[in-house]
Amino acid sequence: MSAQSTPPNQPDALDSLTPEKTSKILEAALLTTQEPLPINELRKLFNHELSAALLSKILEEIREKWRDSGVELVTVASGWRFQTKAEIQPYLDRLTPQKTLRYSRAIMETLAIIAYRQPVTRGDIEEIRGVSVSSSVLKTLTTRGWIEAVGHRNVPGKPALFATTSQFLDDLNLRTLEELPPLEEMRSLIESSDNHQELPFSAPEASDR
Amino acid sequence: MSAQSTPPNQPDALDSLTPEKTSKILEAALLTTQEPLPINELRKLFNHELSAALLSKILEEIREKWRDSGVELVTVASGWRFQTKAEIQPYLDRLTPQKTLRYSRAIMETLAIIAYRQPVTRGDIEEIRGVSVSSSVLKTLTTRGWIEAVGHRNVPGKPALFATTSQFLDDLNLRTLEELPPLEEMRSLIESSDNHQELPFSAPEASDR
Amino acid sequence: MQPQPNTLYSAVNSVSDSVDVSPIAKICGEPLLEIPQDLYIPPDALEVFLDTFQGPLDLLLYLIRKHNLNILDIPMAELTLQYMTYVDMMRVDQLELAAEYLLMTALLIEIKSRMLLPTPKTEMEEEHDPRAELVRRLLEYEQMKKAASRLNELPQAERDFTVIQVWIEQNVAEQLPNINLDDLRHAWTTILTRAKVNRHHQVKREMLSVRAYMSQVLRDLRGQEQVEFYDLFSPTATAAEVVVTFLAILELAKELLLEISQSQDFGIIYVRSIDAAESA
Repeated sequence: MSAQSTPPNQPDALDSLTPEKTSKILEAALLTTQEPLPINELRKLFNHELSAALLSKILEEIREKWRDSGVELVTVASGWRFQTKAEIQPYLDRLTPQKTLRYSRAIMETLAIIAYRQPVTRGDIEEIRGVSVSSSVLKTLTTRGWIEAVGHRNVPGKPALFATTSQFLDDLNLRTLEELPPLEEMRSLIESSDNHQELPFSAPEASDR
Repeated sequence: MSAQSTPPNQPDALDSLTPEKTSKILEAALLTTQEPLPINELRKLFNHELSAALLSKILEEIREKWRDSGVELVTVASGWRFQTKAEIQPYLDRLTPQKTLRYSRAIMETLAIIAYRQPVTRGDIEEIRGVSVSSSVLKTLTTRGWIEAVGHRNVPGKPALFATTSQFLDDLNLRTLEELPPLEEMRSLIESSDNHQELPFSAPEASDR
Repeated sequence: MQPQPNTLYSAVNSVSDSVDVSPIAKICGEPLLEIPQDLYIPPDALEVFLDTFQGPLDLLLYLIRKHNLNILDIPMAELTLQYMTYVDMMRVDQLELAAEYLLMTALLIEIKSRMLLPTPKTEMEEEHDPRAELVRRLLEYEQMKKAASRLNELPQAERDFTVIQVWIEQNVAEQLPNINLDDLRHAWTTILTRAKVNRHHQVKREMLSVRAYMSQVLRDLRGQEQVEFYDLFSPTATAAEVVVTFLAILELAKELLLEISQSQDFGIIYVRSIDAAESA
C-alpha cells in the first residue's frame, strides 16, 4: 500500500545530496519566483538541515557562475533573487511594445498653456481652458518631470506658479522654449479663419486621437 | 518634427550583436516570461532581423547548455519556455507546503472527455460518465484555464460546448492534442463462453477524437 | 472469491494510482478493504461506497471486470430489494445519485426481462441485442476512465514542475506617453480656437522668451531670502538675454510676483520673491 502513498518524486535523503544537486535546487528555486527569497526561506528546501553559511557560500558560487549571462543573482533587502541586467532591458521591451500611449486632451492643453504662458497658476489655466483643471492633471505633468512649481502668486490662497522644466525641453528635443512652434504662426492660422465662418480645425474631439 | 525621446538604453545595432549576446538575450527573454514564447515572438527581440532557423539553432544550443541543471528548456503548444525538472519539484514543494494540486477523479474524467471528445456539452459528459457533472467541476477546469466554452450547440437550451485550451496543452507539456496518450481499445465485456450469439461490439474507435 | 487488496486498489482507484491514495476508509474502526461483490452495499459503508465509485457505470464496470459478473445473471429480484433499501437512505441527501443508481437498476432489469422473452427467429436479426447500448456505454466510459488515468500521469504544471519566471528589473522608467511638438501645437490651437469661438478672446502678441525668463528668475529666487539684482543676470548672457531678463523682472514685479528694493540711492538692489517674503 505504501507504493501508492509516496509521491512519484521523493526528495533525496540529505546524505545523498551532492553539492551539485544542492546548487541545482537552489538555482531552480530562485528562478521560479519573482519574490526575493531570504536565506531562511531557502533553508526550507533542505528541511533546514543545511546551514545558512553553507547556503550563502553556494549562492555566491551561483552568482559567479551567472556573471556573464543576461540575468544576474542579486541580494536585495528581502533576500536573493535573479533579475535581468540593464543591458538586456531594451531587447525585452521589444516583446511588450506599449500601445502608443497618449495623454488626455486635458493634460495636453494644460501642458501647452504652461509652456506658452508660464509661469501660470492653476486658476490661469482654468480661465484659459474654460473648465476646471483636476489635481491629477497637474500631478501627472509634475511626476513626469515636465512642470514644476516655481513660486507662488501673491494673491489670496497663494496659488502655485507652474513653469516647464528643462526635462520638458530635453524630452521634446528642444534647446530653448523659443523653439516651440511660434504663437504668431498659429495666430495667423486662426485669424485667417476669421474670414470664413468655418474654422479650419476639425472638431477637437475627432482630431484628439 | 521628430521629437521622440530616446530610451536610455538603446539596443545595439544588429551588426554588433555577437552570437554570445544573441544567446544571452534569448535566454534572458525566456527566463523572464512565464508564457511560452513562439519563435515569431522571439524574433521581435531582434526586430525580426534574425531568421527563425537561426533562432531555432541557438535555442537548441541553449537547451543543450542547460541539460545538466535543475531547469530545462522545452517546447510546448505555445512556444518555448524554461521549467524545472520533475526531480526538483519535491524540494520546491517544501517552500509552499499547503498547495495541493491533485485533482479528483470526477475532474480528471471530465477533463479527459473534453480533451478526447471535444467539443462537448455538459450533457455529453454526463451521458458518458453516467452521473451528473457538478458545476464546480467545470468551474475548476475553467478557472485553471484548461477548458473554455467555444460555442453553443443549436438545441433547446443552447448548451455551451467545451473544448480544451492551449494553456491545457502548455501545462501538460504537450505541443498538440495528438500528443495526448492514445485512447486504448477496451476488452470486450461479453464473455465468449456466453451461450448467446457473439456480439459484434468493439470499443469506440480510438481515432474518434 | 476474495480479491487481493492490491488488485482491488488498482481496479477501484486506477486514476489515483499515480496519485496519493489513502486506504479506502474505516468503517466503525475497521478499515474497509473490500468492495462489495454484488450490487448490495451495506448501509454503513454507503458513504464510502459513494466516494469510491464515480457512479453506477463505474460500479457496474468494476463488478464485470473484477468479478466476472455476467450482466445477464444478476439476481434481479434480490438486487432490486436491496437497492430499494439504500435508495431510501440515500434519498436524504444524495437524491440525485440515488436516482442514477435506480435508473441503472431499472435498465438492468429491463435488459434481463427482454433477454428472457422468447424472440421469434425472424425478428432476431432486426432487433438489437438489448445489451448493446449498455455495453457500448460501459466501454466508452471505461475508455474515458482509462484516458483520465493516463492524463493524470502526464507531468502537470505546478504539480510536477514549475515554470521559470525571473524578475525583470525595470531600470527604464515606466513607459509613459511621448509627445511631440505637433501634439503641443495641436493642443494649443485647440485652446485658441475654443477661446476665439467662445469668448472672442484677444490673443495678445506674446514675447515667449520673456515668459521663459520669468520662470527662470522665479527659479533663481526660489528658496532664497533675496538675491542681488545683478546676480539674476548670467555673466555669459548676450545683450539680448540681458534685455529679456530685465523685461522678465519688470513683468514679474508688475504681476506682483517679486519685490525690488533698494535701501539707499545707488545702493545694492535686492530682488526677493514676494512668496518668500510673505512666508519668511
